Amino acid sequence: MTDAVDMRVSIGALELKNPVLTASGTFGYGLEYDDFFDVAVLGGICTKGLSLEPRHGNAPARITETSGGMLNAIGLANVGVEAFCTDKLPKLRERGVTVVPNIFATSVEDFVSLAERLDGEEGVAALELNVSCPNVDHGGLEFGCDPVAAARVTAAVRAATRLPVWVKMSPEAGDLAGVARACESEGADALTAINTIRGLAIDIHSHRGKIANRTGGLSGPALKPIALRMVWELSRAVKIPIIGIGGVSTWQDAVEYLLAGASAVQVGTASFVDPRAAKHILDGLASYCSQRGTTPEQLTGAMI
Amino acid sequence: MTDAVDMRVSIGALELKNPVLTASGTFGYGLEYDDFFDVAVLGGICTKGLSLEPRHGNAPARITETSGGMLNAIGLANVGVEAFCTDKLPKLRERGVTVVPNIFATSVEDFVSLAERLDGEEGVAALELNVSCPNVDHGGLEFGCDPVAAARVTAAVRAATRLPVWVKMSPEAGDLAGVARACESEGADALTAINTIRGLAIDIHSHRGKIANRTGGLSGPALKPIALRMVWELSRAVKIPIIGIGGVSTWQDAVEYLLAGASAVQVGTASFVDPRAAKHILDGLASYCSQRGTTPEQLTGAMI
Amino acid sequence: MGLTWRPDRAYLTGLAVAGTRKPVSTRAMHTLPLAQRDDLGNGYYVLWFDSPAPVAASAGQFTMVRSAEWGVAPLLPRPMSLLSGGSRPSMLIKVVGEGTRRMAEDPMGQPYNLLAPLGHAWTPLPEGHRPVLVAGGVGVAPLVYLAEELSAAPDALAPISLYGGRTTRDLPLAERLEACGELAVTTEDGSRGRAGRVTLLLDELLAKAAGSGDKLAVYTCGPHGMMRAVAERAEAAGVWCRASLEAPMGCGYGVCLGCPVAKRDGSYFYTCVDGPCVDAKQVDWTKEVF
Amino acid sequence: MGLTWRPDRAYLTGLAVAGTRKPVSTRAMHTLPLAQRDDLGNGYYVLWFDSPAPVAASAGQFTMVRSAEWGVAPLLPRPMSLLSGGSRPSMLIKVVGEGTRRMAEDPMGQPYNLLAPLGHAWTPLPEGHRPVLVAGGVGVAPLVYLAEELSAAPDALAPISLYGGRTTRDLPLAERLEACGELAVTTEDGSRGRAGRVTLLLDELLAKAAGSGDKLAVYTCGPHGMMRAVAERAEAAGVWCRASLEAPMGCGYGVCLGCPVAKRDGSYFYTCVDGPCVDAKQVDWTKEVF
Ligand SMILES: Cc1cc2nc3c(=O)[nH]c(=O)nc-3n(C[C@H](O)[C@H](O)[C@H](O)COP(=O)(O)OP(=O)(O)OC[C@H]3O[C@@H](n4cnc5c(N)ncnc54)[C@H](O)[C@@H]3O)c2cc1C
Ligand SMILES: Cc1cc2nc3c(=O)[nH]c(=O)nc-3n(C[C@H](O)[C@H](O)[C@H](O)COP(=O)(O)OP(=O)(O)OC[C@H]3O[C@@H](n4cnc5c(N)ncnc54)[C@H](O)[C@@H]3O)c2cc1C
Ligand SMILES: Cc1cc2nc3c(=O)[nH]c(=O)nc-3n(C[C@H](O)[C@H](O)[C@H](O)COP(=O)(O)O)c2cc1C
Ligand SMILES: Cc1cc2nc3c(=O)[nH]c(=O)nc-3n(C[C@H](O)[C@H](O)[C@H](O)COP(=O)(O)O)c2cc1C
Ligand code: FES
Ligand code: FES
Repeated sequence: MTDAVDMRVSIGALELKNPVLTASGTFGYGLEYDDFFDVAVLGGICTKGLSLEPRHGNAPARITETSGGMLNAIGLANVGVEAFCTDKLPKLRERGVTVVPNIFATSVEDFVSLAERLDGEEGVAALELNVSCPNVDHGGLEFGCDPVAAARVTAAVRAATRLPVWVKMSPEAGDLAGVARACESEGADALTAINTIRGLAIDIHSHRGKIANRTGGLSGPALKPIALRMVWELSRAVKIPIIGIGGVSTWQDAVEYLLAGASAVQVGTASFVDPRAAKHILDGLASYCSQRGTTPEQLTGAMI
Repeated sequence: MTDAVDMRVSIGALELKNPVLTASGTFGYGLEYDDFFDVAVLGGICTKGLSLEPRHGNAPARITETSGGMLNAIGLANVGVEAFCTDKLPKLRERGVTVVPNIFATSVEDFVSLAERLDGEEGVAALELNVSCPNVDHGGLEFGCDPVAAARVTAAVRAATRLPVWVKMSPEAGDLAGVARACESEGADALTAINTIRGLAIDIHSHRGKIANRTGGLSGPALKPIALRMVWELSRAVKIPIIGIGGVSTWQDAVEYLLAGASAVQVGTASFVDPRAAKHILDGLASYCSQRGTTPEQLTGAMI
Repeated sequence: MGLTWRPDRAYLTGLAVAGTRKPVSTRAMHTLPLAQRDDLGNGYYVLWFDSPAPVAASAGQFTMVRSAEWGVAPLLPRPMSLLSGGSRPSMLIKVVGEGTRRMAEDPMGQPYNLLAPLGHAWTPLPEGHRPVLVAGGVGVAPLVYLAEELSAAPDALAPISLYGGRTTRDLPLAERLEACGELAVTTEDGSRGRAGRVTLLLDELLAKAAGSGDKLAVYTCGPHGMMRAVAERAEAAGVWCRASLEAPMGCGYGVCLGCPVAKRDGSYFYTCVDGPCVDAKQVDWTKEVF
Repeated sequence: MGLTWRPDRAYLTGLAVAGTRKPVSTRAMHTLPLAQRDDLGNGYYVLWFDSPAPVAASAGQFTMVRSAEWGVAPLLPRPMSLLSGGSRPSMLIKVVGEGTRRMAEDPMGQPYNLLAPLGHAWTPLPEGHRPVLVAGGVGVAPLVYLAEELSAAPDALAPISLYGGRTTRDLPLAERLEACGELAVTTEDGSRGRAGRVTLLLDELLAKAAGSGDKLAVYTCGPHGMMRAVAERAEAAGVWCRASLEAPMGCGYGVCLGCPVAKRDGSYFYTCVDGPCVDAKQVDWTKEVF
């Protein structure tokens, strides 16, 4: 089925095998799936958010379930960019995986250092700037919710790397279109949207937050309508491609995102429900395209 | 059970029988429930949003279901404030219902006229200003998302009525705390939070939006974690009482809202699932309070 | 199975005050175990419930139905026409999505919440009129109920039922219509009855009635396009016509305002409280429902 | 039913390379019909599945389990210790919320997705050590599996099981532990066995072993507080101890990072991939799990 249709999509100058990627923080480093499926068949994977130094992350509990979704406050636990380049990237390269490191820093300078470090590595397809993590004290929302700050990070990273730069939008920006245009004008190659929206859940027995950080980012199907609306708004606010994220769990969801204006999608929480989720979505999308005689690129923005 | 505990709560100078109200637009005019339960037992009801003139509302489809929630773009269909005062209010008065008209206008002047019209009526407990409707072209989000505009409406209505003024917050305000403080300083007696967040759903067969307006407001359990977080934030940003709204479907949800800092809650979409929902939530909350030997007022803000 | 039109039979009269709408009966939430499910093939099922407190319904009324066991998804109750009321309420469902899928699969005994009866029943048959029931697919349910009500009524005149489906497998409950009077069917693929659409039969019937001077009363329920065609033909022929509307519903009892259907006067019917059974002439059929 | 300690029986040796952890076996998503459900009372059930492809599990491993029929809520699969593997995988569940409620009520035959086997099994018994299984409530499952594995092993030495519950109704599967060796139980209300907590029995056993010079290997699974008490006593007595951790889990296979348990070195175990069975000494028991 997959072969019958041209599933390739262009994200700016970068061509992806197909429009189904996996979302940062929900797919580890892409090396955890050998028992489940060949990750190289995907359009790409976004790694867990990488920082310059390794991070242990927040104290537990870090996750809790909500109606049709979940909250997380992982706190960007990650192995650090060095260990990623040494231990993870070579194996991903070997497997032929399209790798998009998601990077996170608390200062513009550190974003630049991360970009420079990864720029030197073979097998990196693009960089995704996480300027929208809601679960850290610094470097999260203050970059992603403010057009000026977002533009500053984008411009600095743009200057520091020849790699395509994707900026991950925060749904909590009051002026989402403004942030998006600021990033576009500073040279972002694509926007990924959206990160989680902060939520809260309280244990009524203990009177404590269900996660230690109290607030955590909402992800999963519950989030989908909001994310889809934002992708639609963004696709009308900027000319660069949008990669849609938020509750994508079925191939039908992927089609909706394409119709709303996304050029590709990322599968997040659905991979927790079934590690093969991204593969199933890809297969379903391919057979839908083949049955309808269309391509993902033709679906993009085709909502009437 | 209900009698064993003092369920009364104060919303500023206004005392309510208990902290369980119903949310605007999800409970009609409160007269549709005679077959189901005695609405007078509730803390109060917020009416469907009233405008100066009757409104037919948006073209269909107006609603669609999403994962754990629903989107609506009713377009503020309502009988108009005159018909409300003539046909609905006398009956509500007769039944002993605590009535909070929810009012909506596209200009500050019209908000004032609505407030003046209702100020003259007996049996109105407070006014709820809907400056946060996402489903109309004018008068919705531009008031509720901008501190200056929200403050202007609040101040004008405050001056026009002796009734308590509740301002209904939009979750789409980038600076929620700023809007809240602006309303507080202009004399709002309470804040109700939150209205719906705009979402989108697309029919993948027809490629059209599932509702005619394309975007619609997300409500229901899916929204709860976000709304709860905002109530918590608001309760720390202002001193006036907060009335929590968003996905309240069980008494446990009501407890969560109180713990997060709400003084009362409004039950919305849950009334569609079961018209007796608000009553069930009230009963459950009362027996929880009685079992724990606590009162709603003691629960307010008790999250550790 | 050509249509036989028997002008010799007496017209049914006096079922109720002719032409006026029945008052809305007391609605209640009935929590009832799923008692029986008949599989009619092709995704059609009849669900039966045991109701200690009788559901005081009339044909044309509906229920909002869901099971608390569903948790938060599917969230909203689903509107379903009642196929019968009383102590054994039932409904005909067609599996189209998650809610109806669950109804088709939930185990016997699982408790369901039925808010019922809701909405306006069919307007009683006007005096001196012959009932003609025009059904499409799952829209047959309120018409079967009506046919059986008419059959049970004293001096009942058998209705003429015209029933269209895509294939022979899309004509659930046809035999129950047949048991109440005459039945003629169409299928788009010609697998049963006449090939084509049900309006084909209606056209013939209207033509005959025009010739004979017989007064018809058309009741219709089915897809919007079908009802539109039926309503237009009835109107053109000056024939009394009632339609049972369909719209997505949030609440079913008039508070969400989610179920408008455009009226000719520029305002809206709210399907749940102004309908579902309405005077077809008042509907603006040119507007899409949803 | 006082504890009988039989120092005359030979110690089990050679079950596997003593003290080293078994390699993680190949994990797969098994979609299996719910084949049988045993109601053990008080909200405890054993669920059985039929698996054409055997689940190559060892005691201590777990599965992430949910049914696709649940739709989007409950959303995440639930971690459950395997009670057995092979072609008839099973688990012991205690109803505490929506997910376990569904597991207790879903009809037989309903397909479930089991991602299994996951995580590290129990470290094999170190040479010359006597296995002591300390279980609390539903934590008994991986210990029953272990007890049965030990029983089935050649030259197996019967484990001593210490099992505590709130009441006699909170000791599911006690008889399966008993069938594998010695069992002593405690209940908080004294309704069965000794009144009090299970650590009472452990204290006695540790004291005896200290006197006799016998080497014990403690395996424990139960509520955090209980495991903490067990681990502290074992450490104080210089006794080998393994614990099976519990944490909320998103994925079960190491990608969400939602399941940390604090380690003494200041970093975290990720329960799903570093555990659930870990060296109790490495855990920072003073930190709350969740
Ligand atoms: C007054 C009334 C009476 C009805 N009587 C019957 C009946 O007797 N038997 C029966 O099978 N169905 C009946 N319906 C339609 C039934 O309500 C829908 O098929 C059902 O809600 C679909 O639910 P779902 O979860 O299976 O599908 P969803 O996943 O909700 O939707 C699946 C598809 O059905 C469409 N749909 C959703 N809601 C409705 C709706 N209210 N009406 C029509 N299409 C809808 C959606 O647009 C979508 O294409 C009636 C509807 C109304 C308003
Ligand atoms: C490795 C591992 C093995 C387990 N083995 C078993 C087993 O064999 N049998 C069994 O009955 N349970 C076991 N559990 C616990 C089981 O996963 C939870 O009881 C279950 O997820 C609750 O789901 P729910 O939807 O019923 O409740 P929810 O509504 O999700 O939660 C209800 C209550 O359970 C608590 N809870 C939620 N998730 C967990 C969790 N992962 N661990 C502990 N408490 C939780 C919540 O805080 C809440 O208080 C195990 C957990 C882990 C991590
Ligand atoms: C457990 C978890 C961890 C996440 N970590 C990151 C991260 O490190 N960097 C990032 O940009 N986004 C992170 N996200 C956000 C996701 O990439 C994605 O934007 C979000 O989950 C919405 O998609 P979904 O609904 O498909 O999960 C994380 C999400 C989850 C659930
Ligand atoms: C169908 C519908 C109509 C609504 N109409 C109004 C309205 O007229 N005025 C208003 O302030 N809020 C309106 N709301 C928002 C609700 O009052 C409430 O803020 C929102 O639904 C969140 O609560 P819930 O999740 O409990 O439904 C409406 C919501 C729904 C679902
Ligand atoms: S369905 Fe809610 S008003 Fe008709
Ligand atoms: S449960 Fe996801 S990392 Fe352990």
